[in-house]
Amino acid sequence: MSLPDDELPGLGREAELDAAIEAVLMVVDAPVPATQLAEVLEQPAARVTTALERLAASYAGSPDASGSAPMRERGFELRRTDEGWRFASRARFAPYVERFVLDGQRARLTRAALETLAVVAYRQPVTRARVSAVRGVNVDGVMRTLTARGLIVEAGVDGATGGTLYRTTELFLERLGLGSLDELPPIAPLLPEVDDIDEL
Amino acid sequence: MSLPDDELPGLGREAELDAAIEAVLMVVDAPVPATQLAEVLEQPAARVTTALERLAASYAGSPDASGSAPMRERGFELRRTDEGWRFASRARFAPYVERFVLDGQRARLTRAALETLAVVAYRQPVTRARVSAVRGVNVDGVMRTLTARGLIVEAGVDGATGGTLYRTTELFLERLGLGSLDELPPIAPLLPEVDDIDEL
Amino acid sequence: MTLTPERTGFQVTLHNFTGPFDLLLQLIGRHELDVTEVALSRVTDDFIAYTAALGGSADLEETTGFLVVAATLLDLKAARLLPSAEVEDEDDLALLEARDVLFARLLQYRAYQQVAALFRELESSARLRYPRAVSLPPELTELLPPVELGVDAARFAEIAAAVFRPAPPPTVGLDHLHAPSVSVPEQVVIMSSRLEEAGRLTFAELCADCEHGVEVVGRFLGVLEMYRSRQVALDQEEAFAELAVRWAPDSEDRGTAALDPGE
Repeated sequence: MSLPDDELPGLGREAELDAAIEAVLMVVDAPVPATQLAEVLEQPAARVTTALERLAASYAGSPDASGSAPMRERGFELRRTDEGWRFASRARFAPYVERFVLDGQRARLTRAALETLAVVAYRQPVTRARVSAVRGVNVDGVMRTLTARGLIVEAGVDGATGGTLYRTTELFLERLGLGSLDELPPIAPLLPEVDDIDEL
Repeated sequence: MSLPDDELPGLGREAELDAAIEAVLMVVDAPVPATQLAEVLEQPAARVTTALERLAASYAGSPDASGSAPMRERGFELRRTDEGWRFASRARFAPYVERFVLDGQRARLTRAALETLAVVAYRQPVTRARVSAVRGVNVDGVMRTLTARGLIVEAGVDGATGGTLYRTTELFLERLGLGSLDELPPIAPLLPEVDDIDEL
Repeated sequence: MTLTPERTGFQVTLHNFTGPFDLLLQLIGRHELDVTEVALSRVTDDFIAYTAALGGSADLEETTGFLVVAATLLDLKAARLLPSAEVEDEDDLALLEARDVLFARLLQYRAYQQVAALFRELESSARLRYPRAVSLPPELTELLPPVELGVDAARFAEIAAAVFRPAPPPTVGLDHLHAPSVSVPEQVVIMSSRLEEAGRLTFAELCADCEHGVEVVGRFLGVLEMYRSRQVALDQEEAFAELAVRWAPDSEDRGTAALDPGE
């Protein structure tokens, strides 16, 4: 697995380091942490992070630190997430990109589905009867659809009522672009605490 | 599938056309023919081919036709094959790329990969969206890995959703020590409380 | 507003609504009323008209949902048309409670509706950037060591079962089969004897032995009953403070609780 040193292009110059990072990121299937890149490239992590930031800025059309002429804004960007860095298409070209990547099934969620999803998200784990009480309508069909699409899953049984409990999935978070449930926007502060009302 | 025209960025300027091509090629997981790009971008094929050649030259460090300052050589290149165009790592950085690929690689499948494989095995032929719904997570990356490792293959298109179907391969059976799919142990006895796994 | 003798016929001018709360919110919005104000009697007629128009098109359960809300609205409207009286009898209290529950549910529904709109925005912006997610090129795939599953067929089947099984393993709750039926007079008897002995107990103390929510509700209704029949006096320092119940049979002492629900 180890390669003879003489095969490795030297990465002393910034342009070469940048290019090496680009080459590696081009084959990755998931975000790559800067530390992992640093290890593979045998460079200090700080230097790699600086390079990643320089690259990200240059794709956005900013002049790079070397003072050379600014590049035009590219159709891709270098995105940093909690898990690491990876290439992504630039948001404003989404309409074109979607014509390629949509696998025949990216129906938008209906309003009823979104509202039901909202109740599950903030009250989880929650029974269907509870969701139904909040929305004032029967939600059986919508809950089945959300389950079939992997946005909610069963999560045990409510001790008191025997009803099946539901919670949201990772797919739900991804669909909304959230890292975790903690990032859910706070619900309107005037929401009364109506747990007890449901009992009456 | 058709989008309102006002959502589409105009591609009259060459820089915009170039960026739109970059956005698409950065995301698509297969070489794209120039004609298909032209169709989706609603541009003449000749204009798109010119743009692709211009991009390829600019990544190689040549001054582009607009006469602006030459970009440095990038770590990626735009490669033209019989099937079309795609981004690839530049050859001279291959030692780093290979090291990176082998670095993260384990011979054994991860738990996530095994679970995904299990869903495909027992539900085949099955779409990625369906597998994703069962597992409640995005399985795109894992499905690509399983495909790359030769454990699953594409098996046509789902009539209802238009999604690509997947099935397991001979290699999968071989690795599990089975002669045929019929020898897969039934899982119904392991799921006494579930009447019909198709419902899940 | 013009009063015309003949009805002009019912016209559907609303967006699609899902359920009674949704309809009610839309009506309140159309009248530019605040949910938190007493807007309900003003939209009652509209609501009932829509419910009538729902007619045979909706299923029984759905129609019932609308009718429950319609009946509550009618009650509230009727109450507002009558000269305001002392709130004394149980019907008035029930009506106030019904209004509060309806308001609470409406506010709750509206909050989730707002969140759903936010979800819509998040959903559309989250998907604008598509990550590069591509397969390894064949020349690199060839470098990988031969793949191993690391499990045998039996273990593989167990993994499959674990994925398909709804998690966690269901346990059947039986509590709901034995939900006690609670009689208010019974609760009054229990509480009377305790209060007679202790003189004064907080409501929490009175309910200390309750095992189910419905028993607490029964005791609360019992306390109201005893208050009405002048068996007890109620002390409460301020709203939401601890409620104390004093044994005070046939006395004029009504306690220090701010029980005027007209506020």
